[in-house]
Amino acid sequence: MQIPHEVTARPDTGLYNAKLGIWLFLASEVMLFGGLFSAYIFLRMGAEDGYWPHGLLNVPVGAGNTAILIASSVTVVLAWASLKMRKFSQYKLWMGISILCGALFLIVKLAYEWPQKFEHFGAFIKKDAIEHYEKYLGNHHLKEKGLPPRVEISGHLHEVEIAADPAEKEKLEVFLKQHDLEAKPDEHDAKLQIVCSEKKDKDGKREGIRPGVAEDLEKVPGVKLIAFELGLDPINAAPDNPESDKPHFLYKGPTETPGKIERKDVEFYSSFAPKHSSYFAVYFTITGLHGLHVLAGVLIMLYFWLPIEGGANMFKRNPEHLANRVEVVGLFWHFVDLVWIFVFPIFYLL
Amino acid sequence: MSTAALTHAPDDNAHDDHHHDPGFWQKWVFSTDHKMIGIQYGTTGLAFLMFGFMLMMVMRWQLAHPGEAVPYIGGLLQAIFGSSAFQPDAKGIPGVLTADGYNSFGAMHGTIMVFFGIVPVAFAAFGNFVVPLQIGAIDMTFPRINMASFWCFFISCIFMCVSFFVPGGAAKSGWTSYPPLSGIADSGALNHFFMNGQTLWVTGMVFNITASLLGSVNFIATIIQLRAPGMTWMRLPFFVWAQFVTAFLLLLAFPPLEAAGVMQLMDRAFGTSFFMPTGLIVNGAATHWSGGGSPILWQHLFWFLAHPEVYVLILPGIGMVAEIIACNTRKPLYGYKAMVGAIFVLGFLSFIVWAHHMYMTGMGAKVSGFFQVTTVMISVPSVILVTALMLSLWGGSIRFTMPMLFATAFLPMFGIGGLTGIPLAFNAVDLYLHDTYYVIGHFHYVVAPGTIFAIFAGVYHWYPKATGRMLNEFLGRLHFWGSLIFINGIFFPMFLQGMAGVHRRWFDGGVTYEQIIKPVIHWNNFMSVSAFLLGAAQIPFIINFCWSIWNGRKASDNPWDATTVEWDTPTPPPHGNFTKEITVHRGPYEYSVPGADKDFTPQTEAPKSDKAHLAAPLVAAPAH
Amino acid sequence: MSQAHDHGKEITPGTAHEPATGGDHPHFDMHLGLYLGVGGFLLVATAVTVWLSYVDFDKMFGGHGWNIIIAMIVATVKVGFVGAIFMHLKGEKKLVWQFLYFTLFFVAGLFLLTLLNYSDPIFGTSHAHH
Amino acid sequence: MFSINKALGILPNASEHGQAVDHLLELCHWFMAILFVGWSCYFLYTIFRFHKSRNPKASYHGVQSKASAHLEFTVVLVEAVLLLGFGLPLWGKRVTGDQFPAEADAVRVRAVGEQFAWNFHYAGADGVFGRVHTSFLSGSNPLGLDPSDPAGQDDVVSKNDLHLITGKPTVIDLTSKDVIHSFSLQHMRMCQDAIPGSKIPMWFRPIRGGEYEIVCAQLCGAGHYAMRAMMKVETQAEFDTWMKEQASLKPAAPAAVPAATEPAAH
Ligand code: HEA
Ligand code: HEA
Ligand code: CUA
Ligand SMILES: [Cu+2]
Repeated sequence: MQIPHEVTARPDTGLYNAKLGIWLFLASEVMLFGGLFSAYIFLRMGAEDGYWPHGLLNVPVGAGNTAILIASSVTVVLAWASLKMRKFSQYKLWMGISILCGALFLIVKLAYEWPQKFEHFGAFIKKDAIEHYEKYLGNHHLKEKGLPPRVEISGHLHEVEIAADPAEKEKLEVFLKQHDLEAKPDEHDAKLQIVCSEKKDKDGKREGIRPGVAEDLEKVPGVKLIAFELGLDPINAAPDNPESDKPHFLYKGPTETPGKIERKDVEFYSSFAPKHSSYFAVYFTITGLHGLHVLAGVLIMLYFWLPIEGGANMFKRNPEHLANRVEVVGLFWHFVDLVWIFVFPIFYLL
Repeated sequence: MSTAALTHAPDDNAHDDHHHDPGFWQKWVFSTDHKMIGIQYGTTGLAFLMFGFMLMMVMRWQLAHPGEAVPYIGGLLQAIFGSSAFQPDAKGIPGVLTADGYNSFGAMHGTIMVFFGIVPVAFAAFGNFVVPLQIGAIDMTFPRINMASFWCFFISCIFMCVSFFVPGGAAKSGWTSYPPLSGIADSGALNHFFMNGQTLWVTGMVFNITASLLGSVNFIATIIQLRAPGMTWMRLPFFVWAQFVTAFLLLLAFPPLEAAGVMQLMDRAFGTSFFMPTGLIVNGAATHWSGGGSPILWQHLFWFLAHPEVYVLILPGIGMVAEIIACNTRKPLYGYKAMVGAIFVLGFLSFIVWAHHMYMTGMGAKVSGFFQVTTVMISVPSVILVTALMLSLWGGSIRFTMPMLFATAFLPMFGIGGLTGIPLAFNAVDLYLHDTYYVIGHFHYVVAPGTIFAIFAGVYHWYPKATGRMLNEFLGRLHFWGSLIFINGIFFPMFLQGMAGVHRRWFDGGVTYEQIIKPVIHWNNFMSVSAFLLGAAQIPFIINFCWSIWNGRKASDNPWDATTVEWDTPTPPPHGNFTKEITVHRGPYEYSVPGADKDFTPQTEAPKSDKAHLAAPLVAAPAH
Repeated sequence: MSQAHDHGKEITPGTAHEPATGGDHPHFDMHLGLYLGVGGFLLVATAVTVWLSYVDFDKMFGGHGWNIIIAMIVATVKVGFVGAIFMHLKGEKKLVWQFLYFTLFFVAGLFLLTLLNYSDPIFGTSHAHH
Repeated sequence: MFSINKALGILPNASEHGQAVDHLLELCHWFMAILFVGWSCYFLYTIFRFHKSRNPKASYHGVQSKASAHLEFTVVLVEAVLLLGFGLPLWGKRVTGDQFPAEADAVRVRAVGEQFAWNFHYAGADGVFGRVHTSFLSGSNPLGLDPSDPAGQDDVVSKNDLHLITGKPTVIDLTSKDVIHSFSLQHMRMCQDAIPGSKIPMWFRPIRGGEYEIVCAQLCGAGHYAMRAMMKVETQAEFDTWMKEQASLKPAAPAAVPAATEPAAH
């Protein structure tokens, strides 16, 4: 039993089955990403001044990843064209490069870009406390220049100041131990206040506390967060510096300039995780879903590259069929590339 | 992922099928045969229809007897669903539905009926079983994707079923799952971050949507690529057209809800605030969301799917009814081409009416006006479809076989449901009727005595093809008259209650609202009794369905003397469907052709002479 | 274009069948340059996008959101090339284009109508988003 | 005259624009009834007349007349009239700015939904609403009125008890603390969602005094079914007395109660 039009086109449509299928599938993908992008627009338009961050992502890395995807798109077409010309070794080469590019893209994303975000700490300041933090926010300066105000202070979390109920101290100690944190009594009020910071590394440099730990700390019974101490991001370290009015081209990590924020002045704080703000929510959702597509593409291309039946070995039996399959996965791959072409400016540049 | 399946779909598996019979697993479970997948979808879907109905019967008991334990099975229910859904009454008798339990059952009734009952049966089951046969194809274009679709659906079923048994019970924010309610439901420290009703609901929906997408790609590709020689577009049976448009609705409307589902999953599992606005105060305490999201965004994305979805619920039904009417009036459909046009217009318009569910969210004058206009417009193609079906009866020689009984009853029932949609379309009027039982009555008339009747009609019509046996007529008639009478007994009073201001999702049947409920409270009991009797009327059907598989009267290959191609196969059709080359020579409904020797001329029958050929004006349309 | 040669005839199932594509070789060779050229163009366009994002167009033209509009125009041009050349939409079958037309129509609807929600609220409505 | 609305048991109307709404609904119902009855007669006749026992041989050509085209055209026409003649103008009147009552001659109320009650907030004698902020919320200060704001001192707050004045336009600003509720005044033919994070006004002019139930028309949790409030439409004099009463009943200052002691009503 053989389904018709698997390899050759049906005359009245001019398409073979899988090609028709992939275009239908891509139509639904357009609607899927369309839904996500319209959510992006909806949330961004609704965001108040200061709540939509700019320039937090690493532009050169993002641009590099864009280039990687574009290159892989070129190589996928070349792989297909090679098959059409029945040049098998060229096909293996181009397809191999495409796979590597896809994998590289994922590695950059998962091993570098995302983890960096999770280390970062940001706190939105309550409206009525914004004035107190003028030295980190520089809103007077921004107002003079006609720029939107800042409401967030960010950087690396170095210390958390807590007040602990002596009766529940045991639970706190267990928690600190579990998270490999050190507690030292605060000099002002040795009885209750504790300042905890993570152990220093070999070179004696302070690594900082993972922001998630601060959130968990708040859930420990009897513990109340008093303040955060950070190594500030460049914009908060020197808010009046005109350099900071615009996003930097090259990413600049947090400085060693210390900053202190009182918990009671904070509306919401977290690491730069999805829950941090609408921006990161959309950023992680779209890039995550896009990443899943890249992963799928890589796996399928690998399947057609490996010398197995249904994969590259098909060349001997029915090269046209293999070419069709590669064309189809190519279409998918270009679509993934195409989504990224929008993602890059939207999240990295604007 | 699905591209993987798309690209290495069919070819290789095909060869081995030739040589040996597939084993048990391959034949019955991991089958790639469209007929088996259709049957799998059908039985799962029917089971869910029954389950959804049972949930509703429990709810109807509560509406009629608020605070009283469910008789006979109360203890059992409490043992099964746990103490979040059922509590003992004052005297300690177990089995009183709680408010949370009621909301949970209501949300799951809606979800199950729509996404796990009607769509799997009307679209996936009948579509899978009938469409390839009707267009003369040996299978779907992508048989393995077809199988993947079913198993993806099956996974979603598991999520939904499991969700009843996690602490806190199944999702309880309505089938619409509006945030922030759905965001705060079952969340927080006391609940598992994943194993809670609402999260399982969203996850299940994501799988369900994926299954539908895989299915719809397959349907469209099959109808475009695998029509038999001579099966031109205008020779397609109307059912195939209905499935074609439905598949497009699913393909393009579902992804935005998938996006929304992913976002809600993010909100629930990773604490994002896509749909959570700033500054929520729940039970007097501030919440732990960053805020900045919009609950309205969910509504837009949800209804962008859910309006086209309601046509997904009805179009396959209309398609089946059209087939059955043509066959049992023994004459061609009236206005076949106009119907095809209308169904396309309907599909198209259904994408731009969604906000008529959101008139009271505070949309602006222009937006609201726009949706009001499109909503009124969409009734026009519906009227064309109904009119064509009604006029098709004229001049027929109507045989009231079982399928025909249900198909004829479908017409006025759908009429009532559709007509009551008209006042809702006008936004000023909808502000009065919104969320009342008038709306509940409106859509149940369309889906219950509408689509469910169409499904029943379809089951009676194609059961012989699938099993080789006829269903019993006597039990069938019992089923029909019971269903027709009692279903109206449930749903007609809803309009009276709705006009009187009774609102939906009232767990106590409205007794809190003394003023509003007083004149209409007596209906509660009447409707509930009707619901139980409707349940009883399904028993003959269930018996009939199961008993006839082995004991029914043997069916011939073409028991209804029908013209369409599916009847040109052996009964039941073998793997590969046809035993001969199929070529189509004429339109789908060549019944009672003047001068022909019998009152039906199958599509595949070669023209005997030029004269017979000329006498088939419906074939006139050239290939597309 | 690639299917131009096999009108009508079906491949017999399972046989190793080599359609007569031999004549097409130069045809594909010709395209190699094109593919590389487009790839190069896309890389340059990426650099341009980055550069444009550091130019303050709002100051230049007055108004609001110019940078977004310009970046989207550049992205659309890039996507156009990917679609036309890599996905060979240029010269693609009518059917594929039909799918695309109405898909794009519906996404556009999805975008516009959610946007309208902000541009046209009932008087006096306010959304406190933070 | 016979009215289908009445036969179906519609609630009495108590607002000015409600008359137009009812009129439109009545027209719709007539249109639907005529279509349904007409089709039903045809339908019953057809299935009787063309039963196979009475008509053993079907006609291949069936209906030949153009009746269906005329019928469909009529339906379109009637719908167009309903839409252009009634629906759109009515809606236009409801939502264009120039119809919106001037602040001076309207009763202004803020309504804040919460699980599961409605809080109403009147500006009091000075006509200025006091400042509200979530940080002041407590069981006894369900609106979060700022105790230090002088404008708020004379404000009147009531729970589930809305008072309006016959004949005077009313503007209600709706919002919610927790989830979406919907403020449905069936007798006023009005319904508007209360959405957390948004403030949305609705307006109407009550024309008939009486006591009416207010329904929450959006699923909002386990207590949704019991989120009932009452609306009293009364004379100016009655209204003033009620206001005075409320003002005198008020505890000295909401701030006297420490914040967040008791949770909001459950
Ligand atoms: C299959 C399902 C289905 C179908 C086909 C329809 C069809 C229509 N629906 Fe319905 N609708 C729902 C399912 C459906 N709906 C559901 C599920 C909801 C509620 C969701 C929720 O809130 O939970 C809903 C809610 C709903 C609302 C929102 C109400 C509210 O929440 O306030 C509105 C408002 O405009 C509306 C309008 C319409 C209109 C104008 C049609 C039109 O398409 C109807 C056109 C049809 C006709 C005009 C009939 C033609 C018939 C004749 C001409 C006569 C025939 C007579 C005889 C045979 C005797 N529907
Ligand atoms: C397709 C959709 C569908 C269908 C078919 C039904 C069918 C029915 N519904 Fe439901 N309903 C909804 C969709 C549907 N409903 C939705 C979306 C809601 C809103 C939920 C919400 O508030 O969020 C709702 C809400 C709803 C309410 C309002 C609850 C409330 O707001 O408080 C009520 C009240 O009576 C109700 C009743 C019924 C009844 C009595 C049926 C009966 O017609 C059921 C009849 C069923 C059958 C006749 C099935 C028979 C089949 C078998 C027995 C199978 C046999 C099996 C084998 C042979 C294997 N439904
Ligand atoms: Cu509040 Cu329902
Ligand atoms: Cu709708």
